[in-house]
Amino acid sequence: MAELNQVIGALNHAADIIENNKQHLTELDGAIGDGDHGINMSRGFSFVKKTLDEGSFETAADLFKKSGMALVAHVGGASGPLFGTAFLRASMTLKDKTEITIEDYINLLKASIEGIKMRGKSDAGEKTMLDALIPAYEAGEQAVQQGKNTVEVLQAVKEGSEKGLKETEKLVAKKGRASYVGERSIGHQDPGAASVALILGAIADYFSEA
Amino acid sequence: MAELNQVIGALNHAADIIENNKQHLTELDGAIGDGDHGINMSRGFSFVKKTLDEGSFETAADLFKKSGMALVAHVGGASGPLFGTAFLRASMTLKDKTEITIEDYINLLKASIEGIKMRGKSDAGEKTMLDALIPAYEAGEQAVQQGKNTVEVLQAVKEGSEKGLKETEKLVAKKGRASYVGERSIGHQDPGAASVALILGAIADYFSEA
Amino acid sequence: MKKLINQPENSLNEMLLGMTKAYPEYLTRLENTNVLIRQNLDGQKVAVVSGGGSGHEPTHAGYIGKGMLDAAVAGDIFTSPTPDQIYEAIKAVDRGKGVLLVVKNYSGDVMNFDMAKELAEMEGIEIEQVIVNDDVAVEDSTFTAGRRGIAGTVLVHKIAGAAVERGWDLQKVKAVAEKSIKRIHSMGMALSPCTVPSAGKPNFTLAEDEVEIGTGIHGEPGTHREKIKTADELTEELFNKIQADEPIKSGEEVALMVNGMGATPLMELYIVNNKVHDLLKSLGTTIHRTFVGEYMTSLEMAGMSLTVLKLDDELKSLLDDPADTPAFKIIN
Amino acid sequence: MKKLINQPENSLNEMLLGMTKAYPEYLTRLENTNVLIRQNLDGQKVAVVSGGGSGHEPTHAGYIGKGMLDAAVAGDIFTSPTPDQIYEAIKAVDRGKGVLLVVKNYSGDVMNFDMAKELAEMEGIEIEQVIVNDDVAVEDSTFTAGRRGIAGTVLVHKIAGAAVERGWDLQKVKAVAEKSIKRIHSMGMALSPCTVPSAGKPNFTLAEDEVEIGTGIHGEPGTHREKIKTADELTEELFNKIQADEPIKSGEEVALMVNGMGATPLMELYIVNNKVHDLLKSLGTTIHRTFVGEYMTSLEMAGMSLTVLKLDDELKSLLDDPADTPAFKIIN
Ligand SMILES: Nc1ncnc2c1ncn2[C@@H]1O[C@H](COP(=O)(O)OP(=O)(O)O)[C@@H](O)[C@H]1O
Ligand SMILES: Nc1ncnc2c1ncn2[C@@H]1O[C@H](COP(=O)(O)OP(=O)(O)O)[C@@H](O)[C@H]1O
Ligand SMILES: [Mg+2]
Ligand SMILES: [Mg+2]
Ligand SMILES: [Mg+2]
Ligand SMILES: [Mg+2]
Repeated sequence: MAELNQVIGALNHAADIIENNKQHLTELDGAIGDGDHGINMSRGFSFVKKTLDEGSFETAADLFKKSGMALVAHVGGASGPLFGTAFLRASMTLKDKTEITIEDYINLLKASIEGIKMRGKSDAGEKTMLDALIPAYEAGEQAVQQGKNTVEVLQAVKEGSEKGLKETEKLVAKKGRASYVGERSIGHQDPGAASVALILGAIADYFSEA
Repeated sequence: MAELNQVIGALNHAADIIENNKQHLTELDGAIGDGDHGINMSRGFSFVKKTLDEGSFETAADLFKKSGMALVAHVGGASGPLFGTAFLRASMTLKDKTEITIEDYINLLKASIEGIKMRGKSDAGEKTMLDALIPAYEAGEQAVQQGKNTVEVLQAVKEGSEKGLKETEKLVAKKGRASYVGERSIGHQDPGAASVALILGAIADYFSEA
Repeated sequence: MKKLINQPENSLNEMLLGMTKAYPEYLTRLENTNVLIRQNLDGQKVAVVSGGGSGHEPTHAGYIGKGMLDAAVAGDIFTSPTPDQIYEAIKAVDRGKGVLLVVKNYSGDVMNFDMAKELAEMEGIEIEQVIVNDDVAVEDSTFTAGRRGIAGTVLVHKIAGAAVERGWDLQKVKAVAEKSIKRIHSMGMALSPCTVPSAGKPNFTLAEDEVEIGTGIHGEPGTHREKIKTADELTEELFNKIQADEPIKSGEEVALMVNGMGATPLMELYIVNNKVHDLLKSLGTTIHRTFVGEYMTSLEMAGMSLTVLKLDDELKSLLDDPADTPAFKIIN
Repeated sequence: MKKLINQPENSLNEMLLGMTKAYPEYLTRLENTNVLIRQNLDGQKVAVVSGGGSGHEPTHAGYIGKGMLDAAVAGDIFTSPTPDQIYEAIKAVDRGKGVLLVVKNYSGDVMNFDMAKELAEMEGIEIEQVIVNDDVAVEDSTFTAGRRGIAGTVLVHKIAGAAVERGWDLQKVKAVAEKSIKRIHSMGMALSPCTVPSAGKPNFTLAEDEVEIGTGIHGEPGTHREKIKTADELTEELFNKIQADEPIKSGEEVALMVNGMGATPLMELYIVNNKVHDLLKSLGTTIHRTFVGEYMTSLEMAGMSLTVLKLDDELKSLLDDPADTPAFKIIN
């Protein structure tokens, strides 16, 4: 699926998309949280870009680890340790690979989910980033099973995340700040889930345009 | 001109007029001061009413003294000691009189002016209550010289105060809080002068309607 | 948005510079971090470290000093600081006797402090953590993130810091901090929202006759909204919520905090204090100490929170111990 | 107008009740008055009495205690207290060694304190008065009421109170208070107005991009209005006005106060403090002590004032003397 420079390209593209959606993410967080999610993600991903720009990476694991550390150190808030942990867990699945296959990608999503669950003490259905990530993973996994090609699988992941994101509107938040507004969180999308959908969407778009 | 019960009636009427103009006085003070003049005067004159209601007075001096003490103790701000001193000085001119003539009234205005100048270290032309009180006194004094009758003199006093008040618009405040806004005080009437005009007007009206 | 700031992205740094310049006798900045640490760390004592998002000043760095905190880690406005920063703070103040982390119960704070704790433990630093969750506005349930930590946290700093000054060991300091947490209950409300500079506009809006009840300290909406009432009625409403959660009984002794959220005139806080005292007195409660002022704010939000700490002899005497920090002093 | 109050006409009384309930160890209320006096007046010392309109909290009663005030007389909001009240305060705290009145230069305050002074003198009480006029925004000229007294007054309380604790006599206390007044210069600005409860609406309005420069502490408009600038620029503008009035020279030592007007987040005050320190340092000045916080407020006005006190050895050591009041503590 991708060599290291393509992975870098895809992550850079994801960072740009996050930057372009900073305002939107912040507004989502404003409705049910404290209105900083876009700011946090944009700050964090600008450091990912910096890391990708300035670093040289031996392996995909190295690349994900350093990106994850940038997220941990610069996003802050709840999403920092969660996205950071997701990247670090992803890194652990990649070992000394210098190329990523579509199966690697699906595996890495699974590991990310486990990392987030552990760090966040959270699970599906609590109106968090997991509610975009889990359906994304499941859709991707299914597409692989069905023998779809890379671009199709990436597309399935993207659509899974977007569907999941849409579904978060119906959920009552049970984790994170949004849980404090209780029932009032219904009718709003979860900002962390929106970030997941943007990132996975950007990755899919990057490879389908390539 | 007036027996004690008429003096009481006139002061009560003045207190009512102040009460009715509370908002207006406060707005004048808001423009160039701290926006409490109407509140101060209404509070103070409500205690004058209480004093007039509950007290029994041997002499006009006693009546003015107790009213003045009520003003000193309840108006507060700059206008409290000034109107209070005015009443106390007025009281001193009346000694053991039980009736007030129009000449007494003019004398009492003069003594009030001196009291305010002493207490406020102020003079004509500084955009204060003096700028209504001095022309009022001068107009009354002139009317007496011209042999006008009581109602005419009271009317002259009233008109003098109103003319003086109008003229304060052109002045730069040099005393009181309004002096802090300097040139910006031009174009606004002085609230203390407005109170003077209301009080002297109420007294004139009381006796011309009687 | 009208604020006394320069570039929003420089506010945190400039604030920290402003604090170090104001209080050189109390605190100093750890180079290349957003960590302020106590000047002249004395003795072989346990260290107390707290921190969280900024915008709550004087929380946290205002409580650095004798009898309270040894270090405060500042995140961006309303954003938890990151593990690397917390880890630097821990390393800087550990004197071999271990470190107590006082964390407010927000997912972000808890996770970032957790990660820092893991880093410190890998370095062999003895470390414990207490999570403050005094806000009774939020349901406490295993199905939620649990209750938030709000203004009562300042009293936890005080208790833990006093225990440290007495030379207690880490486990004992942790135990008494946890005991105090169980006995602290708070509830807040807002008359107006606040604006995070980088967001540029408030997070929620209220009509001229509305108040928000059950707000936290990050400008987030509360549990519900209602028509404005008198100070006495609002105070009683917040107080009843605390009282329903953890009944205050006759004969008990408490410490009381009436905390302003940032824009509320002190005059109004005293009016509120007048009412809470009457309510507590009518329950037969003794008020041992009262704190009225801005202890944990939300930028320029108008509103207040009430905090009640049920005392026992130990907590009472720890609360009364001397403290000397920029924003909290107890003189004996 | 959204406020935590009950009936506007009860606010003053309820605030005073709230203060006495919060600080029973510091102060008590003189029956049937709006006067708070120090608990346990000790020794045969000179007494220091201050007061003025309310709405400036913690000024004045927050400074009652060891090393500052013996009594504070509270007028209605932004309205000078009346002579009878001031007279009661004087009588209550005079211990035969005389009383110093610290008065801010407002026509109302000056005249009401004058009348009270006359009443007290008639009773044979030895009494002196100092008039604080630190506000450089206002022209000082014999053709005006002169300069206003603003936040710098708190430092006069501190100096006079310390002199009293040292056992100085009335004339010496007065002399050092007057020396400090000559050396204190302040300048303020507002980002938003405030609303006196009984008036119900603000005294002036500002556009979203305007600030008011040279404001006093009663919600009155300032000397002029301008477009909002950065915190650094506004700070420099205020500082330059002070500096133009009374140049601060290299080698001089000063105390600095960055005072919040009521609604300004402490974060912003620290950002301002950062800049003032840089400006003072660039002049070669040493900053001996810095006070950042809400010392003299205007209800919920947003904005700040800067105060610079030029020290000499005597003032420095008086400033450093211990103080223990609800709102101002110096621990040695
Ligand atoms: N315990 C958790 N598990 C998973 N995701 C969480 C958890 N807590 C918060 N989140 C995610 O984090 C997002 C909020 O992130 P952000 O606004 O950056 O941090 P904060 O809430 O600290 O301000 C939420 O929308 C949610 O998706
Ligand atoms: N020194 C003075 N001499 C004469 N009148 C004065 C003086 N100072 C103030 N005044 C009057 O007092 C009025 C303001 O009174 P008020 O608003 O009640 O008090 P304050 O200014 O203390 O708020 C002014 O409009 C002016 O007429
Ligand atoms: Mg958020
Ligand atoms: Mg006025
Ligand atoms: Mg946040
Ligand atoms: Mg006034």
